[in-house]
Amino acid sequence: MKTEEALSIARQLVEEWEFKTKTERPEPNRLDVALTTVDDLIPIVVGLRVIRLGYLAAITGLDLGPDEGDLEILYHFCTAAAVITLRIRIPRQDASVPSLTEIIPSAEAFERELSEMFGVEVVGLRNKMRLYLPEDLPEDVFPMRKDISDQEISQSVTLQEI
Amino acid sequence: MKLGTMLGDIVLSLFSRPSTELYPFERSETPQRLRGLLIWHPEECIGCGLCAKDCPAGALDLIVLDKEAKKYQLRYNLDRCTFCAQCVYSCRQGCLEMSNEKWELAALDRSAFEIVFGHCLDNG
Amino acid sequence: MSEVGKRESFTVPIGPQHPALKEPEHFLISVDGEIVTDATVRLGYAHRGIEKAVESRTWVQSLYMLERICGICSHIHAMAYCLGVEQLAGVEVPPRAQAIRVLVAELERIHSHLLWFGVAAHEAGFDTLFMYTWRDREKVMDLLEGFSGNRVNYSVNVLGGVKFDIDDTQEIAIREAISFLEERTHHYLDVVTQDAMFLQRTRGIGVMTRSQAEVLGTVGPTARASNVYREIRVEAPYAAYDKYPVKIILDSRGDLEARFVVRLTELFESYRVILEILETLPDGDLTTRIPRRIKAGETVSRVEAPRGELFYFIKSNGSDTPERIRARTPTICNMMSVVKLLVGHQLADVPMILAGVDPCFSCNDRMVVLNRGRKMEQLFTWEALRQYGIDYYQRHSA
Amino acid sequence: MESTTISDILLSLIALLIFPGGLFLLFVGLAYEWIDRKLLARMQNRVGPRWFQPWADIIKLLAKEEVVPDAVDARLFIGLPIIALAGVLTAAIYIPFPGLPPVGSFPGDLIVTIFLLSLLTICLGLAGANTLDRFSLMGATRALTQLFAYEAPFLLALLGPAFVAGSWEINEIIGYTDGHWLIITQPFGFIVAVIGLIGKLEIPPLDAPEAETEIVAGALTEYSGRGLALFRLGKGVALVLGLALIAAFYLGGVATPLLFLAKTLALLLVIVGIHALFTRLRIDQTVGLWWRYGTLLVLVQWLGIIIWQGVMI
Repeated sequence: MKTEEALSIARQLVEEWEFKTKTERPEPNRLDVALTTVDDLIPIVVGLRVIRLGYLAAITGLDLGPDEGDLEILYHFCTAAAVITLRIRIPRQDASVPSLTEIIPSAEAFERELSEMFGVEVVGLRNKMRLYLPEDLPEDVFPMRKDISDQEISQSVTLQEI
Repeated sequence: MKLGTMLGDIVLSLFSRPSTELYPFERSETPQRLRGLLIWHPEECIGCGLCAKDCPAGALDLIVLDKEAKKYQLRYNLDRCTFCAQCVYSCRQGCLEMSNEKWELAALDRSAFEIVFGHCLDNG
Repeated sequence: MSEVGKRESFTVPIGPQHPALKEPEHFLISVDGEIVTDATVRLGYAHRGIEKAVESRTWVQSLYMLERICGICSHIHAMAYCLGVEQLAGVEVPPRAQAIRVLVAELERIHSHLLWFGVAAHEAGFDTLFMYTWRDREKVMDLLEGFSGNRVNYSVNVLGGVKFDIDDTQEIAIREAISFLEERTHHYLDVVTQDAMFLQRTRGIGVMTRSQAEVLGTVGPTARASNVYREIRVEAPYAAYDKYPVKIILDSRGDLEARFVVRLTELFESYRVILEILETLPDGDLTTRIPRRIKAGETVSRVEAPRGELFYFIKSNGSDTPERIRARTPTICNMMSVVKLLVGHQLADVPMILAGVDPCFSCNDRMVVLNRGRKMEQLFTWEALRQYGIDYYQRHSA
Repeated sequence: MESTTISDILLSLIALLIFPGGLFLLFVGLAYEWIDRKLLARMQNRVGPRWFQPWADIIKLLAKEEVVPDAVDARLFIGLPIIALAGVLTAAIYIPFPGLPPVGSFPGDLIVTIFLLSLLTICLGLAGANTLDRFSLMGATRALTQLFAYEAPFLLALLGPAFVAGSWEINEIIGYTDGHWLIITQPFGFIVAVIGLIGKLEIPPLDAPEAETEIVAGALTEYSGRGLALFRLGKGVALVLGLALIAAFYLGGVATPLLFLAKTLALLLVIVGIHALFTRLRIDQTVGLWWRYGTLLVLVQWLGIIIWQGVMI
């Protein structure tokens, strides 16, 4: 499936089923689909999987800064040269997203990393084991958030007695 | 399905010189562009400090002794340097280069790693 | 082995320090006798927080930070980053620089595949093949050292182009090395597909069907060995790959032998592309000016690393430090798929299957599961284990 | 029995401890281990270790601290390496390894020697099973399974020449094989003996019990310092004795010490060649293959001898 064809099908899918979204083309080979509500995510992903459009290449977490107050999660689906990105904005406090592992098993690694780095609660993720961060980093420290500096992260690690 | 496909190699190398060498007793010569110890030619330096600014490892810092007489001093922390040659590329006056002879830079104490180029101490 | 009753099954910790694995990762393999019943992986031992550190460095400095994510494929990380930032800044890189970047990327693919091939042969216990492949790999390392001045982190890339140029002495050295390597690769391909003892350890082992590969999200040669049509250089050509097209190598068997064959055949592609570049190297300067502050915006840069698709998401806020850089390495995808693949195989095959995926780790982590007194399993973190060791010696030496 | 004078005791003491016995044997064992590693290196186009490397290893290991892990029977942990080395050293008494006739001999000492040689592997297996560490448990099970698979064919292969020579005493067998090159008349027996030796000593490609990339060092994972040194010495001595036994039986007996040395070195070259040429096989492959083909080969060999004997008499 060529790039242009993939992008047009994706745009069609999103607009036809009136998902509450806003699509735009920042670059020739990219289609950004901004979702306004979180519960649109699963239907769109199922829609993409049903027509076998692209594979989940990565999940990126963005912290838009303490003043902006939101986190943004990007789901990148790629096929040929096309990159379809689903964007969701969620509040910083008790941020949570549904897990895709039922539909796409390979999302487990990305979601585990997202939850430990940004503190996003991934609902329905079975294996909540930490992927990268060591045990002795406290639970409430999320390193990739903007409001914590490198020094604070290293100071937060305390030597646990065995 | 063959058995012992590496037989040719084995017999051949039994009677030929091994390709490994007994370093440090034997040494193969180093290529021309090898990035070893940093060398600074103070004459052309205009003290812009781009090299120190761009160094990813923070191994360089430039001290201006006095502006008009163009007297500067470059402090080079050898143990922090990753030999990426970004400083050589950033310096528009071309007064930095990396030697290809001095690459055995291990030392017993850390003081050997603080090299101060420039006027009061000529570099090692 | 249809023993009835509770067999003594225990967890064999492979890693994080283990002769089979050249880099730290930790597999918890539950074994029943010699058969693997369950496997999970714990990464993070070499996690240096590069994505966080990059946010407090300038665009130039973070290039060298990202280059050190992976020791074997440092050039491809730098190239992906540079292509992304140049796309953001809207800068046109001269064709000669793009061609040199592709040439060094292919040289890196050769040295990476030969390295993997040697290590996989060592996992199988075929040390002679390991010694010979790594001897031949030295030819490529010498080329890279001669060309850039460093064997591993060659740092050829710079924002807006490349630092080093190819002159005739380099060209002659490259041609000579390529002809030698081509002949050796034919020999290794023959060994991998003919040697009876080696085939005992690779044919029909760790089979992954095409649908399994897609569902588990494998990328790169491992996926292509299971007939998955996924190759960024072919589907989404970047840098100079549109002028020097590459043919995709597929294999339908999906077992370990197929993974060996796919990677070795890919070497022939690399040799062809390198010779083609040497013939028609466009002249022109090596770099173009690029502003220190990159325009605000986001971009995605995808490249084909030796182990599979490398995905870069770069966001800039207009200042001279990046806002967010997300580097998703190919090994994380392959690692998740191989862990699910281990179940049902023999423990003796585990290192081979793990090596078959060519795990290039600079990912991760530390956990020891000690089976104390065969009943209770206790979790030690790194500090706890070190502390335990210190106390033990004090108690015993006092 | 003539009176055993002091000089007899002294002589046998020297024979036991100094010349063909203890120290000299350990020295030759390490020398053969060095030749083995150097040959392998040269076959792999490498320079290889310097001449004193095995001695340096052993001295370093002896100097290192012996760590006895907690959940282990300490007496057994320390005792097993000693028994292993002692077993192998006593086997040396009956084997003409430096080209001289064996020091002692009694009817039926062939069986005792082969048992003493396999005592090393049994001690290795017990040492592995003695600890809690998973790797050594795996190593122990593999070592013992491989021992059973390779013990019987190796014994039968060595009994071939004994059968032809008409006695089970090594000294007499050597007398018989002096003229005859049994490798020609009993080729299968020779092949089975060589592969059996590789299996017994866990030399690659049959080194599944201590497969470095799977189970670290197999049964020896917990050993360090003196225990490891004794096991390494035992392996080296067993290599020498195994080579001497096969060379004496199949390659035309013990002519002169120099010629015998050449024969054992030629045999070592063959074994190192096999080591360099093949991939390590999984434990189930090595045991499975050997039970079928190895035993079959040696039985066919025996059939040949019986028929040949029957025809002759």
